[in-house]
Amino acid sequence: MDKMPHWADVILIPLISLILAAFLSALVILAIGENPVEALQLMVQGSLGSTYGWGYTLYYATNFMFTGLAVAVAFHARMFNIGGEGQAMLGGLGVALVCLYVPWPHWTIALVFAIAASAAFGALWAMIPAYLQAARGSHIVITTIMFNFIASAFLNYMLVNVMRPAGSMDPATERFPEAVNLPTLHEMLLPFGIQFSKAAPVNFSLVIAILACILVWVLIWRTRLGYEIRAYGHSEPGALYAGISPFKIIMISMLISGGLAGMMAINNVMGEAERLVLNATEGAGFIGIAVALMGRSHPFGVFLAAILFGFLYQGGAELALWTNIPRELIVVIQALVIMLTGALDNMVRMPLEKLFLSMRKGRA
Amino acid sequence: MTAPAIELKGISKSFGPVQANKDISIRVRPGTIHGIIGENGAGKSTLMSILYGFYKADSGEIWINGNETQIPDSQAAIAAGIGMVFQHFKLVENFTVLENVILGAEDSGLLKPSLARARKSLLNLAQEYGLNVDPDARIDEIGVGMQQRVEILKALYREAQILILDEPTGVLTPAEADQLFRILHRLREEGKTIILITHKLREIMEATDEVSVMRRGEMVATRTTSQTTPEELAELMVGRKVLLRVDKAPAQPGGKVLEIRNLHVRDEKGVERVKGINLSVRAGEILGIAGVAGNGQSELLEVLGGMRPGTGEVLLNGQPVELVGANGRAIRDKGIAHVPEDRQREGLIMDFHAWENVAFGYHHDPAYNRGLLMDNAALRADTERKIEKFDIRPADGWLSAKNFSGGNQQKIVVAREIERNPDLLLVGQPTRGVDIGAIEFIHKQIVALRDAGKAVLLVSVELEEIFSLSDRIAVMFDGHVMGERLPDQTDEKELGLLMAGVSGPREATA
Amino acid sequence: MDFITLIQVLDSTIRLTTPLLLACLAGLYSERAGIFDIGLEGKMLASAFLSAAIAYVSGSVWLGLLAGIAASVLLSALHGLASITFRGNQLISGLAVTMLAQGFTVLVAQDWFQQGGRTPSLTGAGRFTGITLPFADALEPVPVIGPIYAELISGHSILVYLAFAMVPLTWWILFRTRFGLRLRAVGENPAAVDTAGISVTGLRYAAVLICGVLCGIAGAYLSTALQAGFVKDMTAGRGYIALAALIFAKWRPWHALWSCLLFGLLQAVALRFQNIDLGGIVIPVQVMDALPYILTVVILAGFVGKAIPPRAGGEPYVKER
Amino acid sequence: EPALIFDLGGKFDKSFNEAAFGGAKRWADETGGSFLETEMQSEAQREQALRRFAESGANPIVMTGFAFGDVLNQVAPDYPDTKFAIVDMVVEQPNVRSVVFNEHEGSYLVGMLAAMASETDTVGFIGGMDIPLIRKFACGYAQGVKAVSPDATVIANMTGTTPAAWNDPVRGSELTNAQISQGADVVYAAAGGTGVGVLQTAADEGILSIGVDSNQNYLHPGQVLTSMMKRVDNAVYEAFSDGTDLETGIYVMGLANGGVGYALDEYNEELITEEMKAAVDEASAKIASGEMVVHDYMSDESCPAVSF
Ligand SMILES: Nc1ncnc2c1ncn2[C@@H]1O[C@H](COP(=O)(O)OP(=O)(O)OP(=O)(O)O)[C@@H](O)[C@H]1O
Ligand SMILES: Nc1ncnc2c1ncn2[C@@H]1O[C@H](COP(=O)(O)OP(=O)(O)OP(=O)(O)O)[C@@H](O)[C@H]1O
Ligand SMILES: [Mg+2]
Ligand SMILES: [Mg+2]
Repeated sequence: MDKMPHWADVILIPLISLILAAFLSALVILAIGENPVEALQLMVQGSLGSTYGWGYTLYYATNFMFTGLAVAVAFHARMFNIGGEGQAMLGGLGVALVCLYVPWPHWTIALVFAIAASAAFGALWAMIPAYLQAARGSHIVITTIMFNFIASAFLNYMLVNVMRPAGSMDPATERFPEAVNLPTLHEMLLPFGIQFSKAAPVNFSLVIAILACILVWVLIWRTRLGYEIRAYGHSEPGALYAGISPFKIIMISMLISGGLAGMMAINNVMGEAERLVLNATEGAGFIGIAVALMGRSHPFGVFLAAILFGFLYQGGAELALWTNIPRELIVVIQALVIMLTGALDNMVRMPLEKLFLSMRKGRA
Repeated sequence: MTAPAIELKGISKSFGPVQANKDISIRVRPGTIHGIIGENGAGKSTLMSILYGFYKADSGEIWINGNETQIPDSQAAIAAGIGMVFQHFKLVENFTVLENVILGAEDSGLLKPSLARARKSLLNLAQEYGLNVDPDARIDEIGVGMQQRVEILKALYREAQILILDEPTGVLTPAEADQLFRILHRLREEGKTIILITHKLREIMEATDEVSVMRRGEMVATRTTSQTTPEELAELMVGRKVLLRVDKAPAQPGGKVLEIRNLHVRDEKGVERVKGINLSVRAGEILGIAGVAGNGQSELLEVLGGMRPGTGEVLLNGQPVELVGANGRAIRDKGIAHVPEDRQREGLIMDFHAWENVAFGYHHDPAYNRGLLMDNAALRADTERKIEKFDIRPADGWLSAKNFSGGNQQKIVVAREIERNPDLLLVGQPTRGVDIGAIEFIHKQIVALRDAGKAVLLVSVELEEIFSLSDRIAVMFDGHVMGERLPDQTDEKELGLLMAGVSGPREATA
Repeated sequence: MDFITLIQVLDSTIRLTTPLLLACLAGLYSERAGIFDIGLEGKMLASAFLSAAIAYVSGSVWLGLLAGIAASVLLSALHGLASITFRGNQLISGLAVTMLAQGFTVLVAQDWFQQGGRTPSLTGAGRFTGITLPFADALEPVPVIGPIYAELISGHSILVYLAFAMVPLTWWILFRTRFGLRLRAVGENPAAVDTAGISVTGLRYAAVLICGVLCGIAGAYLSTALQAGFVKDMTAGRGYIALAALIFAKWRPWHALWSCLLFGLLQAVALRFQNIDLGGIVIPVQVMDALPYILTVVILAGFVGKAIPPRAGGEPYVKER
Repeated sequence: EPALIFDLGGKFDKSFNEAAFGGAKRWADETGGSFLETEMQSEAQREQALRRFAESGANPIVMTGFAFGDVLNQVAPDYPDTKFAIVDMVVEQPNVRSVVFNEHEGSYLVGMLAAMASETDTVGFIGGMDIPLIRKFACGYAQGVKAVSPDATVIANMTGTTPAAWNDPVRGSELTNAQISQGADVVYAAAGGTGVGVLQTAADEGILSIGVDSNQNYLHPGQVLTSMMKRVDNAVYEAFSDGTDLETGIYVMGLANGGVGYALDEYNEELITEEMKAAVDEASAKIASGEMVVHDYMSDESCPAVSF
């Protein structure tokens, strides 16, 4: 028999971990002499209290949906892709190349190609670690970490030595032409008579991100490929027995994962900054790990967790603005969530399992 | 009467919902070899692991030489003079024999003196008991038989008075096993007490002074070996009379379905496991492959099932089969079905629903798909049918595979494979860890497939199973086929010799 | 490159190798015992902060060092709790440890010193300063040998000498002592250790704590010897370079020394020269920055001798028959 | 309520950003008013910070650093009623004041002092990010050095090519060591937070250093020769004082209007002799009056006195 009902596993455990993380963070806030309740109010007000706040929350959430899905898809194949950060950076390069060097007539066409380019660049960056894992057994976690650093150095080189416009001091590309600017939520909602903040960066990419969630759900739970990915993730000898090629699954799942991470660039590079700057990813690749763990690798869970982290991110920025609590508070929260849902999982799980077991015995 | 060397009183142990030991009591007289016998999963290893301090009992007492002794960990067991050779050896593969022997029994903080003392001591033990090993060889460079000696030496080096051996012969040839028993007898003469776990009746009868029988976590009886019979023990073990033969009509073999010519297989480490074998299976025939585990049978099945690459020629109905490995799908498309040796690791995804497992390996079948997507409704309907036909219990396709008992898990696999109506069925250890009722059922299904004119290649380490199912028997040893026999023209003794690498004069006339 | 510049670059190599070497040996203990640790970076960072903070507040660098070690050991214990006691995913735990340190150091530093996440500069006894070895001054004028001894070998802080001394010591502990034998065994086959009557948990915690101590020294070196104070993210990926060096060294102490020296040299060269002109071909500084990682990937790919990690590495120990 | 946004490197870099903070604090202390402030963690946050303050009604909004130029150019038109001031960059929008400094003039003065204090006739320059702005510092400095001793050697190094170069004390320290081995006995750090490492190493190794932007003489009393004062504090103070009436357009701050200069206080009075002071003050007067012109690197991207 299962030790615990399925719902406890997918809902209760993340929830308890989250509450624990929140509680610990509150202690931290108290320790640095601020009021956690006020801090929470400020975070809620700043991130959900206005369309401007929502705009940023959703903007960040869009980033995290992409990176969260990326990590989740890899998790299903039992690959731990720490390289989302580097893949997203490369995705940014792809978007910048497409947007800068091709004169697009309309953003819709540009978007299609930007998606293709960002996904291709991200996937490319995941391909080498994937190949090394699949063909030579090199540990993918280590190689993807290394590839994050290599990506960062590479992008640095591109921005400083290659793509920086003449006469500019900024290590950043030129602004993309007007024609490729994605519509913001403000513009999208205006026809419906809804006034959404004009200043908020949330843009059409959100729609793409939600679509990606749905497509990943279909992929994982409804297609043969998804079936094979999950089977491989549960048991490699099993996959081999069933005629599922481990090489193929590692490659495909990592390419999809890298592609999703790369696609984040349509949001932050094409949608928001409208140019490529250094460190445009701002750690979203790592937050993706927290999001995937929290969301139990299920696309719907990832969607919810991404919004939660969008809220934390925007709320944290507000805290940094109006109080003495530095932005790093959210790094701490994020670390706690990863620790509790990813590594100290059993600490939460064991007592729960005992509880359910005794409840069942009590009934029987 | 002297106090028992070991007395266990009321030992119980559960793993979550599984109760592995229920209120077990046993006495072992000093200076004897005491056998413990029981089916797979009866709880033998668990009980011994408790005695060795590897697991902690939920309740119960341990008495050693008449004193109640607390054994919270293996350190305590060693201190109490207990040594254990586990079913799966506990050796550090890239250490030398010497390093493995001293691990945990070092004399001081520095290694040098310990190593020197151990070297001397091994020399003595080798002379005393005939346990020769090269102290400087690395574990991953010596064979299993040798590794087992190292395990015994480890215990003796720690001056164990009580030695537990958990299924020591599973990996040994009969000859190696005989040698082991000679060593055990020698140890008994020195006054040591030995507990021997096995589920082979022959070994119990040959080697032990007393025998205790376990069934489903309980201790059902203890007998003096000389005053019992294999039949009695078997009955005690399974709880009812064992059906030794399957009722089946004589085979009506047709044309050759499978032909294997000069097949070679290497494992991941590059070691050759199958060394050029030739075999054929005809329609309407079951070819049984006997052999001690680890002599290439597993690799043979895996190559034919598309799980690993090999070289040589394999023909199915005259058509060549590619031996490239990782091509299980192509293999299935050709009409080969495969019940793998390890259903939990290979045959099923334990976390998938039963209905998802029903398509495992056949998930490309158009019947299970609608365009790009899988047709889950069709899968579930098919599952219902199989549950009904194969009497899988509980009859709930939504349960995860891990929530079925071993027998029902195996039924899911067998149902899936047999229902494909393949030309050739590969079967590995079809009844390992399966309850008696399911064994009968599964055997009948395999015979029925044969009677439908299909070819079956059966691999089993249970000679009894080989005898009761096979129409023809091939014996493998060290990657070679030592010979083929017809079941009614041979006996266990002859097969045993072949399994040990001693080839006999008679060839089967197939 | 003239001789003086060479000496200077090598001198700087030694300074930059020190934190890498300490962290690399730290990882070596942990990973040899079967606990993968990608959290070296975080532990160094935590120690860099706390050692600088305490050294500033107390005015004693030794107290600072102790505090830094304590901070690092605390994180190690957390990693141990997750990966040994609760059998969690060691990689995720290591990542979380690093993030925790990245967040906490700034949070606490800001609360404590109100300087945007840095500590005030350390002065006097609040820092480790170079020690001049005997005869350094006397030998200085001797050509070649003089500068090598006086500039390169002499004049480093005590922690540098400690780091280099740790290499033979680690080798000796690992291969010549009972503790080392058991440590290596538990990383290869914990069940063998368990059935030999030794506590797997105890050994692994010991290894993880040693790792904490060494990371603590590495971090303290950064903020109290190499620099005079903490700035946020001051480890700047050194923990990951140390990890790379560990793989590069295939988990062996002497090889660790060479790989850390190599990566230290790369850093020294990258620090000193922006772009390196090799007779027409200009190597951009970014290539130097990325080289340790690229080399490690090449090693991992197994084209230049395969790096095989300890067999039980990364797997929590669950008793099985 | 006015707002101040610091560049990467942070409010407490003891240099550029800290000078800006000093000006804001002075304004707050004098008027009893309060102001908003925030620091950047990464490039990508600039726009959000700007918008957040504009949305919340802060006015004027002052930011330090050329890197805000591009985003300000985007954001300013969205908030026509808000006044912005940017330091170190020219942004041509109707509601923006652009404050730029004649750093080459101040650097010229400290270059003279460096040459006079040097015994080896070799002086060093360590810049932050390698951009024209920093070369402008270096060029002014080198001209000052050469004016005093034409044969002197000026070693110039840059810390990096990205904004991380503003906050890399380790590299600052290594570069200082390198320059010392090449004979430099005075180094001028124009590198934001990186300068902390330069000044530290210079003090450890017993040579003189020159601070930048803020008065950094106090960091190592008696070991910092002087500091090139770039009165970012004044720029911020004035912007805050002007409030919503802030006049837009380009503001140039040079020697003539006290925008740059060198620091002399109790920490370095023993290092600067009367002669040195006299020489520098004379040059300062000449430059201020326009009698003498220091070449500005950014005018033609070249420098007569030093090559990079
Ligand atoms: N939030 C979740 N996190 C992780 N796994 C999940 C989650 N929700 C469902 N699953 C797993 O996904 C598998 C399939 O779930 P899915 O959501 O596709 O729907 P279902 O309920 O299984 O089937 P159907 O949609 O046809 O009713 C199940 O095995 C379940 O264990
Ligand atoms: N570590 C464990 N966790 C959970 N269940 C276990 C564990 N060890 C054993 N069991 C279960 O306890 C029962 C008894 O197992 P045990 O290994 O003692 O049997 P056995 O008689 O030694 O069988 P075999 O002949 O296969 O070795 C089985 O149902 C087994 O699945
Ligand atoms: Mg459902
Ligand atoms: Mg057993």
